[in-house]
Amino acid sequence: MGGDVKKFMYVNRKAPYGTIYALESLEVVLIGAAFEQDVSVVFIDDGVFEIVKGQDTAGIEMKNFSNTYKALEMYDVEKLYVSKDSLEERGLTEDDLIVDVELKTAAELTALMEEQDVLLSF
Amino acid sequence: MGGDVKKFMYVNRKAPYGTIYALESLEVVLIGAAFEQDVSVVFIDDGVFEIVKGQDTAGIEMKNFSNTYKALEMYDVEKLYVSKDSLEERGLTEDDLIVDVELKTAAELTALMEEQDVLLSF
Amino acid sequence: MLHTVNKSPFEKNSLDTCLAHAKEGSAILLIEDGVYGALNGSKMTAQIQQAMEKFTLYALGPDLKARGIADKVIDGVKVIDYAGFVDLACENDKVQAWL
Amino acid sequence: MLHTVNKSPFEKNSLDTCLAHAKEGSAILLIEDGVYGALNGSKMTAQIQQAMEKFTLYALGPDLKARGIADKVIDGVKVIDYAGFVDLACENDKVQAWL
Amino acid sequence: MKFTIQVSEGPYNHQASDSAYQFAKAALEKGHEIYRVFFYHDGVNNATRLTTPPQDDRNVVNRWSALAEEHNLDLVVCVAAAQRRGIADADESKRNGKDADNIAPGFRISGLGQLIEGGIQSDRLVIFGD
Amino acid sequence: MKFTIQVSEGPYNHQASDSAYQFAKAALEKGHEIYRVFFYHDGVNNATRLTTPPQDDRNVVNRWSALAEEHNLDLVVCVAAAQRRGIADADESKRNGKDADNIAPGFRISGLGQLIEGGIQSDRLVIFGD
Repeated sequence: MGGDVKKFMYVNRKAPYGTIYALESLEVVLIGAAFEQDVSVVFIDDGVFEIVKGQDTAGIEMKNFSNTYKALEMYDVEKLYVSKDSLEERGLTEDDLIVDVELKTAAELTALMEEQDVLLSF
Repeated sequence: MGGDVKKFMYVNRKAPYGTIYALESLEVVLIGAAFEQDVSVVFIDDGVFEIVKGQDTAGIEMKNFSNTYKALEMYDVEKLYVSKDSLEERGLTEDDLIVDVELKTAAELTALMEEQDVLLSF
Repeated sequence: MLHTVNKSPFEKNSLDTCLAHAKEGSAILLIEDGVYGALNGSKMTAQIQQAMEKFTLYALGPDLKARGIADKVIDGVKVIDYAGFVDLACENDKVQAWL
Repeated sequence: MLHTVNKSPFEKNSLDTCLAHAKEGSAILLIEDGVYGALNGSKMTAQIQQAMEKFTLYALGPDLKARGIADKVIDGVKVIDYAGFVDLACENDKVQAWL
Repeated sequence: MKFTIQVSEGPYNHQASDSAYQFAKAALEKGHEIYRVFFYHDGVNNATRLTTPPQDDRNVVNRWSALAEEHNLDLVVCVAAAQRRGIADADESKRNGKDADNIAPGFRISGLGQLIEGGIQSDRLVIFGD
Repeated sequence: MKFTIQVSEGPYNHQASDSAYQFAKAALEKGHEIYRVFFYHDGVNNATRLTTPPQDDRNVVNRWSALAEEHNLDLVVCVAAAQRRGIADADESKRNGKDADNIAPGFRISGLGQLIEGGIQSDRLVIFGD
């Protein structure tokens, strides 16, 4: 288990607003940041939609939480990974995203996941 | 709207046990039967798994409701349709099913749905 | 008949099954995560464009805007608001929800 | 690492994404509606059989039985009970749930 | 035109209840009638008065109660689905030997027949679910 | 071995809570330790004592309470998720100005930190959801 610091990875695979998983995942990441573990967040499948620019929720009267991803840096959550395949399949590029991320191939994501101690799925 | 009797169709697209929709759909069909409407039930996609023979839920400690489909006839719910495509994609045949059904092509299901007054989705 | 689809076509088979069972000429309305089906330039786009030869495709504007994709919609998809959704439900003789 | 998949591959993309991201040699356990992935003779079977060259496939027996497909499982899929699930979770260094 | 609306998912976890609410509001603004809103499956969880959502978010339950009050809506919670999930009014609570109830103002608990009746009496049934 | 189990869906609507329960029971029977069961998202709805499921079906809530009693399990309900969905104990009810609470025996309401701590302190985190 490797001493006091564990590697936590948050795996986000769901689109925002249709379900609450994206928002409640972000809430765990924010609380978890206080525990000084080695944290990374990955966006796969429809999870990449969570960090698309220009979200405006006024018309559905739900809380727009997309700007909170920009605040992750202040919480020292700096390892944000995006599945290159998932992004491309959706016709999106890094320019469409609200935060700086590292694009990763499936093989690279496999390696990253294998390094973790704890994987949280949303 | 065609007078006193309406055509109600229950559209079941979800597998049993993983979620409750199959069971709670069946509960509506049973209650609905008392209203003497023109009722039909259709199984599409994973909904065809609802009526697979030989279900035994002892190991998951959930209620096995599959025999209730056999009782539908007593409630005068006799129009049971199954998507031929959905059944074939799952490697199943009519012999695998717990009740007598009519297999329908997608085009036939389209025509049946168009005839309805009310469509309930599960 | 009006068909509604509220699931992302990247994640679930709801839109596929809707397209396979809707009658030619039907109105199909994408709502909630279903609006991702209206996204231009995705791996689904060609299939949607083909479907648009047979059906009229609508997408709910408030859901597109919430998801930041209102300016990325496939040409020809009609964007409507909740009032437009109500109008569609009235104009069509019934509504089928593909969940 | 142990991967669990609880969604029907006919309905959702969870198994696909799991197969794309699991490391060669990993254990993949199908539970709940995920056990439909172990169904023999379906349109998914060839893909699962191919995956079995790379991964060890398990399916939860109680979930197979509940769904009436315990005698329709692809050859080579290992059927286990909840105790076996616990053992797998112990033998592997971590568990990833593909929901 | 006369609508019955079915809500099949609980508040916050899915958008279904939000979409149903926006649809209902738009229909009422256009002068249509909402014959009934029927809460089924996890949708019954929209009917608890014990929610305390964050201040900066919408209050799904209160919004339904307010709309019902304003437009005299019939918000019906399926009794069988409610029993499974722990939604109870005073009568249900007493009948089932419980020491509390949690139903929100404007909602009433009744049978599945109310959904069928909604389908019969309305011009359109519109379903919001998962 | 020490497990933390996360339950992300409510009772009956999804099988997640059933699977988590069967897994927990099997782990305990094998002599493993359950460090914590954490209820998140709609999973908090497992913690209401107001459910009355049909007589011929399992009682998901009571089953968790009984397992907790028997094995001294720590069943933790996320406070933020619980507030959104209307799960409250006496303190939460008072703090939020409610007139009732609904928490079942054996469950306690606490923060998300309890999930992270579960991840840190346990050998394995096993998640059951939708």
